[in-house]
Amino acid sequence: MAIDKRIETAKEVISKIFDGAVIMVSGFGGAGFPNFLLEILRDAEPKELTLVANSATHPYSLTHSLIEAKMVRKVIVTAARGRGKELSPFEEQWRDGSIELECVPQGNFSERIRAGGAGIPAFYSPTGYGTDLAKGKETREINGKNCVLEEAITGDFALIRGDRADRFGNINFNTTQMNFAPAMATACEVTIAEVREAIDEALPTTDVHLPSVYVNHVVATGKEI
Amino acid sequence: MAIDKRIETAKEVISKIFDGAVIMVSGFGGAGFPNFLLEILRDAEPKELTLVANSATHPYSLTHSLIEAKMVRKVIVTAARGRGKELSPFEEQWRDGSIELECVPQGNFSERIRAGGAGIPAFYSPTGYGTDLAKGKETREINGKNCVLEEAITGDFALIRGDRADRFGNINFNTTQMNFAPAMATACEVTIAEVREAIDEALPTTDVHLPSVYVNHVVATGKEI
Amino acid sequence: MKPLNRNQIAWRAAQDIPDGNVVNLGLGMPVLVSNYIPSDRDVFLQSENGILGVGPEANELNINPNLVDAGSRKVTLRGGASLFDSANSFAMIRGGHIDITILGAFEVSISGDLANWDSRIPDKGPLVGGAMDLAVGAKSTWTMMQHNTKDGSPRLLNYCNLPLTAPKCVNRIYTDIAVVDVTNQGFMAIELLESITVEELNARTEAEISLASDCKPLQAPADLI
Amino acid sequence: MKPLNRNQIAWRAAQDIPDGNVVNLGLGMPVLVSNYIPSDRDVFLQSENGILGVGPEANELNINPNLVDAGSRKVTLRGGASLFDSANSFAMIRGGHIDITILGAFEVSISGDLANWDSRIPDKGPLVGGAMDLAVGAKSTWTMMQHNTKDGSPRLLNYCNLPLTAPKCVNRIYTDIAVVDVTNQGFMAIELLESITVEELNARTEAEISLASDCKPLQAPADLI
Repeated sequence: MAIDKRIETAKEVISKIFDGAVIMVSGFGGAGFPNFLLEILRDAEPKELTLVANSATHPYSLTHSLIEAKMVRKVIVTAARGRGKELSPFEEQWRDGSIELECVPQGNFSERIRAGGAGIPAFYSPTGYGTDLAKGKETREINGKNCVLEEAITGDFALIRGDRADRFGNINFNTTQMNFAPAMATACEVTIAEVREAIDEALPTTDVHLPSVYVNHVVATGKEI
Repeated sequence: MAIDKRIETAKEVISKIFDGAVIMVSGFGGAGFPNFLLEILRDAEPKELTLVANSATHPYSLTHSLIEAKMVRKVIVTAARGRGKELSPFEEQWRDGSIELECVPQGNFSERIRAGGAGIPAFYSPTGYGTDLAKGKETREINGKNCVLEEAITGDFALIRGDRADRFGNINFNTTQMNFAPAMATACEVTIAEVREAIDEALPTTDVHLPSVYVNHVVATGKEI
Repeated sequence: MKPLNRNQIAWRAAQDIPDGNVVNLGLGMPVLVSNYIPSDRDVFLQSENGILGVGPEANELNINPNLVDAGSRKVTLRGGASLFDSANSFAMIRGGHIDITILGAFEVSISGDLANWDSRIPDKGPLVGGAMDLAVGAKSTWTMMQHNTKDGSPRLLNYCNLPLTAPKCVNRIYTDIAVVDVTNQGFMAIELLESITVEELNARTEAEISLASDCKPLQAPADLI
Repeated sequence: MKPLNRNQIAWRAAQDIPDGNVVNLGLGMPVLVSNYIPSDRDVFLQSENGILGVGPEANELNINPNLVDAGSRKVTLRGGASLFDSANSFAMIRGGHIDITILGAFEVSISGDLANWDSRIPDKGPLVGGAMDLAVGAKSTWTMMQHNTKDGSPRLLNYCNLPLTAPKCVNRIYTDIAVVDVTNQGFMAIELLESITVEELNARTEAEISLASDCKPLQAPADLI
């Protein structure tokens, strides 16, 4: 049967995100946020999620709306500081102890996710050695370099944003929209991609940034970002 | 000063490959062999090289000519079997003890090279566990998976083959010419790329498979393969 | 029916590949499987040198000398194909994204140990390639082999004699006389050549081999030669 | 000359970037450095969200909402730029392929320890981002900072009080009153504002700070405001 991973609406696949699921959400610096999917997810209201995303508080990403809706039990992030002196909704829940925070240096964060998708259960990284973020972690000197043992991160669902997709699930990104999406797609059981445009014919091979094998569902939003 | 990594002839840069150097050579399955550079290297005749390449004996790659010229002290490869029942020049030198062999599963091989370029000194891999190729290596069970500790491989010189380059050193590959070249370029102090065509203007960003930072010298051969 | 020839074994294995699967075919007999995948199934063939979506072998009209598979065949790409480097290819393999790998085998043990890379010919070099990664990383590992060696020795054993490719990895074995599942209860034939009794099968197999309750006659088109 | 303002500190740091270097500029003051790189030097700016070759900020005519830097600024690409995902970006950073990273700092210790990510504001979340990776991975780490805190406390210390970003990583410090190298013999000013004596400098620095034998007056264009 001809493969076709395109879906008309994402409601059904998003509704499969269960209470307690680990979800990864792409986006960095204002590009690549799957806000179309996040809006549906917020309405679906699963609870006790673990959220793996670069930032817990980026104003352009609707990840913060999941936190405001008290759907998140734990975040694994590189940034969790709200702007301004007021506490952000994340910071309030963190202070109250209702949300758990794992703060990870961004390079270890992206590499741990890549490792999760690449079948590397753990690796040694020089990043973070000698800092509070490595507290309690195993360390080791390898060829004169002090390293921290970092474990892979895997997830249940990856929500990513691309520019174009084909029916096979191949994804093309618009410039820095890419950021964490390829690694996250490899590290999760189910990847749902929102894109500007989902075409019937195959993407030219040279345009494919994320191979189809990593993508389960594609939904077109018709919007530039 | 405008960056220009293009060179007219590769003789001078190849002549810097010193006795005892670790050199990585791209190519797999008949595509991506830097045979133009290997011919110059063979004539330069450095000795006691460590050769990191997928195969020690592929008939289409001139790596075998380095071995025949007795320039190689050690190979790190995934394949070292000569065709036919006769012993290949590699196999003869291996039998005599004049060449050392480290045989590595291809996935560990490519990941160890990537790790070498990515500043990951070591990682745990499930591949090879319980086999002769993991003998003497540290093992560890991580989340129920038996793994082998694999160390990064780095090198002094990478010799790679691409299709197009620009003066900045950006490289575009023709389909499966890519194979080990990107990882090898990241893992070596000096990367020399031979390409079909080296252009003055910048490659379109979408055509760049290997960013310029990883490439030191580019030489155009004018030839398709 | 006579024992199956190579093409018939390949045909038989091809019938079991589910629609939509991603499959890596090893060198030798397994690559023949690509000729017999039922036309109503949309299957993506992965080649570990960096292709997802290998198409038919190239002919004079569409040949690209740089586009090869891991077996050095000049190939084409199918619609929806993507290309990547070796490190990413093995991340795909090791990370569990390949549904099925079909490998040649010298020996398989009752617990699913596979030996397929080193036949211990004196002074001939090893050729491990990607087999260890594929055997460990694919969701299912199938092997194709003659049920016995040329001198009649069994290849389905209690313990492998030859160096292992990976322990406990084989799920199914296609031979010239049977299709055998590796189960927790040991070898179980799910198809057997009609002309062979279970006693004869056991005489040709070192480890005990049982018949599935619904064991069917092994059949393949007679015109495959 | 008065103490340097932010733009003057950025100008001063920019003068020291060698031709042909690859540089990552941190958020805040460091990103201003891009405005003052001498026009005769061809420098590639890396942004950890996946750009090698960041160009000027975008304007209304050339804006692409998906093309941003790590500080969420809409940017352009320079000629010869390339794009990649976060895992590859941090492989580039961690793997030692960035010549210089310029980071903001709260504190630097005499042994080169850097504290720049957690200022211990109660209940405000952490924001580590890529700083730990940059500090560990770049060939040289420079910091830009006011020599003293707003209340006059020193920031060049014997030991950092705030949580570390990385131990022993800073090579050079640009402040409003001095350029200071971190050497095996401790802090050494290589440039100092003419109006400030070495005694005054030491009074504003916790750790002892010596003057280089060829210490020059710190200067910057007066028209930078």
